[in-house]
Amino acid sequence: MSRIGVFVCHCGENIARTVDCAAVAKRLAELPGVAHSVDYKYMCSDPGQALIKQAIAEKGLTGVVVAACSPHMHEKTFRRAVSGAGMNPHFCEMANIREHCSWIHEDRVKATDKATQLASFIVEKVKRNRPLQPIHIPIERRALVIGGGIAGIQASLDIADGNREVVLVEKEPSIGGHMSQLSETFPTLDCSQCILTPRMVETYQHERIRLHTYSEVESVEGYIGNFTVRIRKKSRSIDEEKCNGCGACIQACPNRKSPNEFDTGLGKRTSVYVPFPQAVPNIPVIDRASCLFFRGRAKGAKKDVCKKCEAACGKGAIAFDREDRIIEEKVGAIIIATGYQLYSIGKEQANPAFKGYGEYGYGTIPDVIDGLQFERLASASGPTAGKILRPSDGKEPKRIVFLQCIGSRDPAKGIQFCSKICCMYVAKHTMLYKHKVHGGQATVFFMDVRAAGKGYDEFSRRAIEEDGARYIRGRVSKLERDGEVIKVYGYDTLNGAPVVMDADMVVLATAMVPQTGISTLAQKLSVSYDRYGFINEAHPKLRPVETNTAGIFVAGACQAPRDIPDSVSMASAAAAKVLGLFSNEKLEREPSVAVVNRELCTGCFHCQRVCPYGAIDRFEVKDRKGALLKTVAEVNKGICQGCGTCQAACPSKSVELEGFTDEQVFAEINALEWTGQGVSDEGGRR
Amino acid sequence: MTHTESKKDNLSAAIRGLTGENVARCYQCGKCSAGCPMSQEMKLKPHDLMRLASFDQADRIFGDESIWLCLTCETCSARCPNGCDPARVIDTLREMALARDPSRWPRAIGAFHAEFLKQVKNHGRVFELGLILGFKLRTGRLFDDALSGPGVFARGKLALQPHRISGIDEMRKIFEKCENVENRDLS
Amino acid sequence: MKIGYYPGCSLSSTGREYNESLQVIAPLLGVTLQEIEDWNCCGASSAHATNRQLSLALAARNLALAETQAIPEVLAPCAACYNRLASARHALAKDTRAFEKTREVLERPEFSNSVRVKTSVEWLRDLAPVIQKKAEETASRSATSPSVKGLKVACYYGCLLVRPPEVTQWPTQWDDPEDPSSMETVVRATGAEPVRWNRRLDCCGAGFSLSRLDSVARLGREILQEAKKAGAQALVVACPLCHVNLDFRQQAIARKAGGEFDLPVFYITELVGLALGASQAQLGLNRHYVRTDSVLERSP
Amino acid sequence: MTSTGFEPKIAAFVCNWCTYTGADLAGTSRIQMATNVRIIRLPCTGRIDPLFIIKAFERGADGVIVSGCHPADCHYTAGNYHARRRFTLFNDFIEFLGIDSRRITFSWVSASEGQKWADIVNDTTARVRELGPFSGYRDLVRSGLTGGQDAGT
Repeated sequence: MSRIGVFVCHCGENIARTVDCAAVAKRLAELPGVAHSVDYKYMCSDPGQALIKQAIAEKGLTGVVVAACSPHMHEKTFRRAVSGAGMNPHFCEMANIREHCSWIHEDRVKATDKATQLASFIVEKVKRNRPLQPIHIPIERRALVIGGGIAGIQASLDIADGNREVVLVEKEPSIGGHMSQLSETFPTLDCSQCILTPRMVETYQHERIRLHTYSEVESVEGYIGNFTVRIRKKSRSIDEEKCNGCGACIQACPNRKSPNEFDTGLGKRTSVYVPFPQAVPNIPVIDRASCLFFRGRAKGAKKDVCKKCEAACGKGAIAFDREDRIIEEKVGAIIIATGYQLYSIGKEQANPAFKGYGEYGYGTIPDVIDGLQFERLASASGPTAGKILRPSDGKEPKRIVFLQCIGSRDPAKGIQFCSKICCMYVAKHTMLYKHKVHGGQATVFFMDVRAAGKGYDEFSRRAIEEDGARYIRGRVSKLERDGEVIKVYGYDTLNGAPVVMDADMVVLATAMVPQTGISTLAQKLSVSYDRYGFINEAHPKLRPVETNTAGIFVAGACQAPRDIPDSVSMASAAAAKVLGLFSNEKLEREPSVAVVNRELCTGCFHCQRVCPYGAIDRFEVKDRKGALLKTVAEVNKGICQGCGTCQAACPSKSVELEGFTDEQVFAEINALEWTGQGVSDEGGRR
Repeated sequence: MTHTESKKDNLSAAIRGLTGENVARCYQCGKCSAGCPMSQEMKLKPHDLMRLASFDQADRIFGDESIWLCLTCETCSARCPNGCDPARVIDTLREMALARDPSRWPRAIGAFHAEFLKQVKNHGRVFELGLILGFKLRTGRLFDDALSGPGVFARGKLALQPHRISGIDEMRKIFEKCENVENRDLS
Repeated sequence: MKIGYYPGCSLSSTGREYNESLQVIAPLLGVTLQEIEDWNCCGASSAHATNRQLSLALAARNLALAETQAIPEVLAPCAACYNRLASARHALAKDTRAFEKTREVLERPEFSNSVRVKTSVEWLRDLAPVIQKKAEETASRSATSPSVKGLKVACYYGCLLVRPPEVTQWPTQWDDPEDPSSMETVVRATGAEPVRWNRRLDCCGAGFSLSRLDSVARLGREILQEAKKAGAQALVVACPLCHVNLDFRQQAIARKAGGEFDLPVFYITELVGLALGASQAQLGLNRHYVRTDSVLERSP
Repeated sequence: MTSTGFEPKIAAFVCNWCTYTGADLAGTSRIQMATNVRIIRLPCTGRIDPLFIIKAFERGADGVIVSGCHPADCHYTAGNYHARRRFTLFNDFIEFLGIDSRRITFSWVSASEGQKWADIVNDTTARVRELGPFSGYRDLVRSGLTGGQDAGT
């Protein structure tokens, strides 16, 4: 027989004003199994909690119901209290008679009836509660960071400096990401390479960072604290152990016509190459698509072609036959930091919802470039050694036009969001241009200048006031190639007149969109993403670097358009979250998870199909001799989040969610019948 | 510019009711006016019309001839980044303007439309010679264009007799029903 | 192969040669044109500018006639007619209220809006392989007749063929509304050479052909100048209104601009007809204001 | 049937993360509403077994509210989708059992929609009051559909 204690809180006047708390306590005392029922002014206060502890000891209570505020408010408080009195905390539950009763009703009689009944539900439930023990999961205290741009680098260094191991995976041959391509950065105009390179080297040399470049995540299994990650190490066709980065192979390579990806196609590179001189690690990679040897082999040439690199290498590091390798790493937390790519105005689109700009020539006009290409032109290490020159004829553009919001804020092209960084980098570009091309005129077509950030607005104003950039408010209807010049058809909405101007070069501030393949990766990690492919954070304000899957975090521009300071902040925040998780040896989880009754389970695996977390495994029931009797469902307690969908779906009622069993819920429903009315005030207390 | 409140002309709501177009969606980027072939001749450019419509400035729109200068080439609507359809809005504004006061129709353009529709109503098809003559009579522009030159006839370009379709009664009925303002739910 | 045919008013007067050339090439391409009986004017360009319900009803009557005459697909060679019929079809499909209202106005409750509308450009584009084959045969047969081979032409789509994309590219996209290529495909099939130029999609102002001559002259001039600059010997159009503006008014436009263009303006059907060996007279080229024979003789 | 003075009893099955919190918000915002609704808290609408609803009617409820997170907002990613699919099927079944489907309200109330919760409570109460008391549950018991689910003390 249950011995339940009921504690009705007045919450000062908050409940007592509309609910007759003493009457509620009195009526509930009448319920079978209620051994003690009292009311008190502030149950959550120290004396209130002491009252509960005392009653548990003195009355030998088996369960506690606190009729007070929302459980979201004080469930933890009261569970801690009963725990202090030696009771399993899961024998304590709350009835919400404040938010769901006293605050929303004025009729004292009706409110008192309702409060009584709400509490009676919980009494019936608590009678059927079971003692639950917190679940402890061991934590593999190493982290995986996906993406070696500035966000991934920062997160890796922070975690490694916090004394935990990091596995950093980067799909390109070098870490550094987009930041390494930039010339100078806003709003300080400091050189991007100068501040980034030391961090890249530090990452490479850190004893607790395991760097896998030219590698991709193949698959992820497991759950918070216990992920198993398979990583594909793509073949560089170079023996990484033997290579000392001397560059002799690059000197020897005769094929110098491949477009240089790092220079956004503006320059050329050899078939064996390092993406840029400061690459980390400084180990070349052979591009098999353009390499003469591999092309010869693909065509079925009888004799090996070229192989000049092999002859030039003093270390014997050229390894044409090396294949991709798959390695496995065990980690306890994952940070996604895969960054962004730029929207292209061409006909071919990564995302079928994106449209491209036919009115700007779909990318076929040679001197219409994007912002990253301009960065490469402006960069001292770029294809023009920092001179702003036209790709078509190498001439210096005397009239340059920048168009903002290309792709961004353009639902007709498939993107509604603001890319956030373009206003700032366009302002920077006009300054760089002015500093490099004296007597040149920069014109910017914009819709709004969004320069919120420390020193940002001052910076963008400087472009106009000091460096003479002309800002025209209006979008451009079309770009036309007219001989050597580009005709720009725009409109000045502030002046109320059409603007048609000739430009020598046009730079498009194209939108920031997630990397191709992000949705595949997100599916491997079972984290959600929005319609553009940006990774969803768990809560837009309060949990900005967590994803909805425990143990997986997000940093940088793969979550939304971000500039460098934002990406670095997010990365450090995610690293702090990971280090927080790793400060425990074991992970404690709420025990409200599903359990399978193996006797009843018929092995239909309906639960497996509906489980949003993939928490249902197959378990083989065997007899003593090891012969298979049947295969049943088993819940992985590390993964289960306690939604109960499996239970509602189970046809044989053999899976139960602890804390919300059928027995408990039906008991609550049954209590609907009991009105609690008509009990005389003289009714005694048991 | 000052916007005088004119609550009784809830223009934006009327446009939305008739076309489903939400003129408030226009974020005034001016791309429509940048590409509009007539924008340099219009006092109120397409984006101005969208702006004024969203502020219910009926008097300023209908007091100007700009809406009549639209050629309905649809460049604005095809390139609007935010999914507005200025061409459709302008068509609707013209229709509203006529419903309010047919005399506001600019003379030449109005004469053309009126004569054109008269042709269709009377014959079922446009009799171009009749259209030209009718237009010229309405505007008094008897001699200012060479479309009446002998070359036109020599080349057999203009039929001398109108063709009347057999379903002409049906046509007239269609016109009567559509010209009935109540039938067009124009506010 | 059979296709419904909606000539539209202009094709019996100012655009006669468009109709004539179409009637010549259709049988050569193995196509029978079935004219919609008792069709009426589509209402362009006045109805939609003044009375939307009227514009829907006028266009819809033709679509309804096609339905009752068991015509599933209609060729509307005039770009303005095409645009009106396609707009109405799109509006009636997307707006149930307008659909019901229009059926009521037409007093044709059986009308189901099921007819598809095609431009002559789309129609010929789909026939391009046939055109090319026949053109090559013709060329090998008679080396003497005027040929369009190598003729440099500027394909002028104008505004209404591809715009607005929601209407013209519905229910299926037949061409890219900002960078179309169908006309060029047809031109290449005839043996002529399309030039790259910048005014393919701009409006010529034909809607103001009678009422605002200065506007029309300005817009026409820009088109003619650009075509000339790009090295075109002739323009190709698929719209009788564009033709009037660019052919008939060319001299007047040139006079205002203080120069001479001398750019013949072909209907796309005429170009195909020439490639298929039809005579200039058959195709109605004698009705043009800017003489066409000079460029035809000039082309090798 | 006369419904003068009839105060319907309505059971509400709500998810812990959206609607329960939304109802909390209605409380903290002091939005007044009908006193007829009794909330039963569950982790997710995905946990709601259609039998809960039938049981509630059997035990004297005159109406039922089922409410969870908006589509795509589920705390558990997809629980509410399963619930929605389940209740689409269930809706056909309920009329078959002789329960007027107007007695059941399915809705989405997020944690920020206190007013919406109050509206649902008031609308459902008014509607069920109009429909009068539900007396058909004894027939249900007799049909045997809910027998054996009685989870007594």
